[in-house]
Amino acid sequence: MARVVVDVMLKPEILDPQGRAVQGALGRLGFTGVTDVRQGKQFVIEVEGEITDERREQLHVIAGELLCNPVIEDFILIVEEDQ
Amino acid sequence: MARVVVDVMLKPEILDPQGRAVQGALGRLGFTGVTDVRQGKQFVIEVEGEITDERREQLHVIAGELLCNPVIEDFILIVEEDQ
Amino acid sequence: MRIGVVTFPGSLDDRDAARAVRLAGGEAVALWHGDADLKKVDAVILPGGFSYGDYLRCGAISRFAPVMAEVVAAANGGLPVLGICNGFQILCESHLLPGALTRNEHMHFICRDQKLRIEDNTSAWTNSYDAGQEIVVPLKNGEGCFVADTAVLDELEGESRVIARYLDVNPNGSLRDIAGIRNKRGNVVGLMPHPEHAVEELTGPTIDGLGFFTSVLNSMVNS
Amino acid sequence: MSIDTVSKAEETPDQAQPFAELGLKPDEYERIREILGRRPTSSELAMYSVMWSEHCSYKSSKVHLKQFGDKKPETDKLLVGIGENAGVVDIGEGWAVTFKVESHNHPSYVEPYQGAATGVGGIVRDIISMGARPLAVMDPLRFGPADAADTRRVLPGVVSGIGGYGNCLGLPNIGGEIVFDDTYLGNPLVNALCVGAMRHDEIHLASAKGVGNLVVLYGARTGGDGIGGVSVLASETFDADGPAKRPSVQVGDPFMEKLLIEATLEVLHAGLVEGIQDLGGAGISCATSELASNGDGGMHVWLDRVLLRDATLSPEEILMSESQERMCAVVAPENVDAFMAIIKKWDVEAVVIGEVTDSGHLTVDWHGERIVDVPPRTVAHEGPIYERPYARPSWQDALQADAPTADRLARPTTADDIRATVLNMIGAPNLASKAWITDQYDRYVLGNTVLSQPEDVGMVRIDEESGLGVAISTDCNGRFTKLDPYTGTQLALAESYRNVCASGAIPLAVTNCLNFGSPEDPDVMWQFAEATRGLADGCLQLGIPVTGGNVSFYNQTGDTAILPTPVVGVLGVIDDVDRRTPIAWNEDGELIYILGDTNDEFAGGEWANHVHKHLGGMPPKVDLERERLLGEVLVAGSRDGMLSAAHDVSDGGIAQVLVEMALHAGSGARCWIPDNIDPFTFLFSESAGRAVVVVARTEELRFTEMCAARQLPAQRVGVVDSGLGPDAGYPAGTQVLQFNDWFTLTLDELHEAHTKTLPALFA
Ligand SMILES: Nc1ncnc2c1ncn2[C@@H]1O[C@H](COP(=O)(O)OP(=O)(O)O)[C@@H](O)[C@H]1O
Ligand SMILES: [Mg+2]
Repeated sequence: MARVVVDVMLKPEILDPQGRAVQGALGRLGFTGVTDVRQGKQFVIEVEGEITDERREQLHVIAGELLCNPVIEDFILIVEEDQ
Repeated sequence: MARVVVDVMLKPEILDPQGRAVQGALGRLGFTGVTDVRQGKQFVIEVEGEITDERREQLHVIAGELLCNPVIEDFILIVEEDQ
Repeated sequence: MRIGVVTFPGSLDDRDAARAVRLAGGEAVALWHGDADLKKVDAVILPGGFSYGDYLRCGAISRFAPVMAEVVAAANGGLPVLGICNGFQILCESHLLPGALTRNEHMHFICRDQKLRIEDNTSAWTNSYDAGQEIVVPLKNGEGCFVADTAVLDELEGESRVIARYLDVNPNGSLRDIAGIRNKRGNVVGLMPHPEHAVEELTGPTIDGLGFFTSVLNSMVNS
Repeated sequence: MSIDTVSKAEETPDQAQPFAELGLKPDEYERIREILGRRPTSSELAMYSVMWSEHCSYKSSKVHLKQFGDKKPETDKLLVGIGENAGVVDIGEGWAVTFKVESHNHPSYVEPYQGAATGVGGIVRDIISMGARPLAVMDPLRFGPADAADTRRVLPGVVSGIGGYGNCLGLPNIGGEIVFDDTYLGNPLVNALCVGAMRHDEIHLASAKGVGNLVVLYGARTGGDGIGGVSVLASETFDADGPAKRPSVQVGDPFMEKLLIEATLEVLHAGLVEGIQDLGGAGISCATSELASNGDGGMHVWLDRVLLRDATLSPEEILMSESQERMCAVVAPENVDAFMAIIKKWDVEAVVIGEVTDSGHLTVDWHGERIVDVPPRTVAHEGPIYERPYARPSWQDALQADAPTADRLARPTTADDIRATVLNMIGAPNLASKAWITDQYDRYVLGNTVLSQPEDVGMVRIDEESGLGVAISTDCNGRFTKLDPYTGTQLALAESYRNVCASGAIPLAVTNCLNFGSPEDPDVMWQFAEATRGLADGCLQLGIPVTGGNVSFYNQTGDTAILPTPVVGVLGVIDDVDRRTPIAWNEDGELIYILGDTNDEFAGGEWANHVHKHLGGMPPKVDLERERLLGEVLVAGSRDGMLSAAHDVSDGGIAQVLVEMALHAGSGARCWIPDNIDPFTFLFSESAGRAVVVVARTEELRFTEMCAARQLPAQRVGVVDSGLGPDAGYPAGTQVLQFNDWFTLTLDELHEAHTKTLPALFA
């Protein structure tokens, strides 16, 4: 068993209206000093069996094409083995 | 400067159609052995100044009330100090 | 009868709600999200739309608007409050109603003429319908799937607090086909479909929606 | 980072500049040097390059578009004509409407969701900037084959982008088109139309007048999005390799746009605005140079005051940025505080970035240094004009000679075959129900939608008291235009016109979105020349002016251009929306008439396309006088309460029309095929100038006498009958569409065939 976590974030240069909305709300709730908020997506994927190099490679391809829109987003993929 | 990362996930008992759709797509793309996919949100908040205990407390309250809906979601908050 | 319609940044159906109030014979009063002032209205409608862009979560940011503190206090005191679509989401986020509205099961925004059954006609907003009456009103949402844990669902059903249920098609995956609920007292109602779009032959699929607005006028006359 | 200033430019006249990379031709660069009497600064070069791009300058199309002005029909309805953000038409009772279509084709191919979303955003800002409240949007779309893998990528993204933006903005989507064709595979077309209304005295124009007045930039902050997007995304063909080369895309924020609408209308109504301009392609470069050029001619801008999302942007990038949801207003100094207060009330940011001067120059400073000093007209309005060579393509004659005659394409003849053809045709991707798509759009918001899909037009009420409203239809059969661009474009106009009349509205004005391949290809340029000539002549003949539009070139992959696709939008006015004519018949006994003549015309039609994958021959004949006559009858029929329903006949022919009417009504009818025509031609021909109308028995005489008096052929072809099920051997309660004793179709099987196609492909 392994858990794969993929964090997908808008590229820094791309407008993030959601992050902006959260930043505004934080301010209105009295939490000051926030200079930036970005909102991303997180996918937690539970996988059976071992994550071989080949499967890891496959996961990277899938993350880059399916989970993230490479035109506007970047991603980070972390494999947490053996739980 | 500190970076606060808040991961928000639907509670396990709540139906996650997006996670389910991703799981289906993974299968169609030939990545097998996936037993579960959950899709959550990630907030990356850049904060000026130090994160005192009091501000950390405040952040927890805000994460629990604003960033997540406790009826359906759980969250994890991590403060990455000093960048 | 003065019925307030709150405009949040991103409210869209506020004009429609005001029109429905007028057609039902009431006076619509515009309320502003940023003012902690209900202008002495006799009831409040939280209209549909995408308040704050529905960013973060639908209704999550609006819940903290100055006007909402007043709405919550007044609702707890018995003021009739109707939340339609985004308004329903705001009521849940404000904990005036239980449960939550999540992404539609099929993940698309859906706009359709929806058949409903009015399950409970004791609330401030449904008393002009017959219990069991079937109506058709527009439905349009991306996050209208009502969820709550089993205990809450059982309690809602046990106390006849499900006010309307989807018929024929469950358009968004709502648990137990729930389209709308009320609080215990019956003054606060949340409804996913849009009765304010079914008040004129010319523009709606029916005029079945008018009943929500005449109901609150009735209930005020009777109280 | 060193800044290129005007003085540096004077000192270093020979410094090499990357004009070619910015899309400028050597002679264009030379002309800039001539205008300025020196080399341009890098900021000036950026401005000229975007403003002189095909997209902004219309350099290849201008000489042809001129006809819309030259051949403009006599009309006293046009309050603002071509040349402004959008034309404005008088619809009476003190009301005016403005409408326009724009393309966002290439961006939607690169990033379907955001490309389509920002397309809607852009056209809506054009409408607001005229001073109008936006009322509704429409979305004419074209995609590659319905079953192609890339269509599965592009279409759902485009549809959710249009829905995501429009729904969140609170504008009902009241119509559009979805057409599939191989040629759109690498070049989908995403056109977006917006219509808005205002009182006559609320019309605003994009001009900076009044020396000393201030220029305010408000809305979203300026970021690095879409830099170079205008010239790179919209003007050049793709080198179709890989994501690395993909230019940065704009991301839309419909919530901000909603705030912009409300804030803008409030400052306009408060009388605080002297001139206003939206920011779209070419961003600040376009807005400042156009405002100055249309006004007193001078403007000074402090560019470092622009609020940025990304502090590292260079001045050139700020000038070119296409960040969405921004507007620019010219405000008298004494009104600035009041202006700012309203903008702030809506949580929108604003900053004074410049002032109107009498210098005759547009000057821009960056932290005290002069980086731009240009005559604004040379940027905004005096760009290059090309007389591109054009010639009738060598293949045109052969294409036209390849007619779909009965011996060339096998036609169904037996009742069974024709019955099967009906079911096959109504499920063809181009004819199938578009509900899977339109159900993702909010058609109810604002509470004024009187007609929307699947009606012939989108119709909205403008005045709740009087019932005054407008109806809009957009149309284009690109196969007709390919066969004959002149006729094909007139057919698009005729269809749109006919749709408007069928709803009971009187056509008033025309907009267009001219989607073509590369203007550098003489074949394409000929198509363009013929299309514009056809449209201008057609509008003159029908007496309705072109009030605006948009041109999108370079829609081609390699040597293959898209079908020439001049989308034509016609706007009509209806004095009381209560008398609109819907497409669904109403009750039993109503009589079904076909108006106009049906001839053997299949070239470019959907039957030849869907069943035989054939394209050749001459498109149906177009007779605009007949269209006008038909229109008068349809409008009179509505006005005098004679018509229960009407539906124009176009793609798919009469079979398609009867099926749609029955399905929308939910009840059947008994129809017959006239003796003087063969059933196949009757049911599937796409002859122009026809409509199916439904008349109550009590109105029959009055109606047929009116048609006879006007010499419009009217032939009775059916009667509404919801009780046919048992007669036809079906269980009671079944609704059927029956053709003589020939064949019968149940509404259930029609519904199934008509609605299953798109969900099966895209859900
Ligand atoms: N095909 C066309 N037909 C008529 N007018 C057109 C056409 N294409 C562009 N125009 C007009 O030219 C002017 C400039 O167009 P454009 O630069 O696209 O305006 P904007 O920048 O406001 O979108 C507008 O008034 C537009 O309506
Ligand atoms: Mg414009």
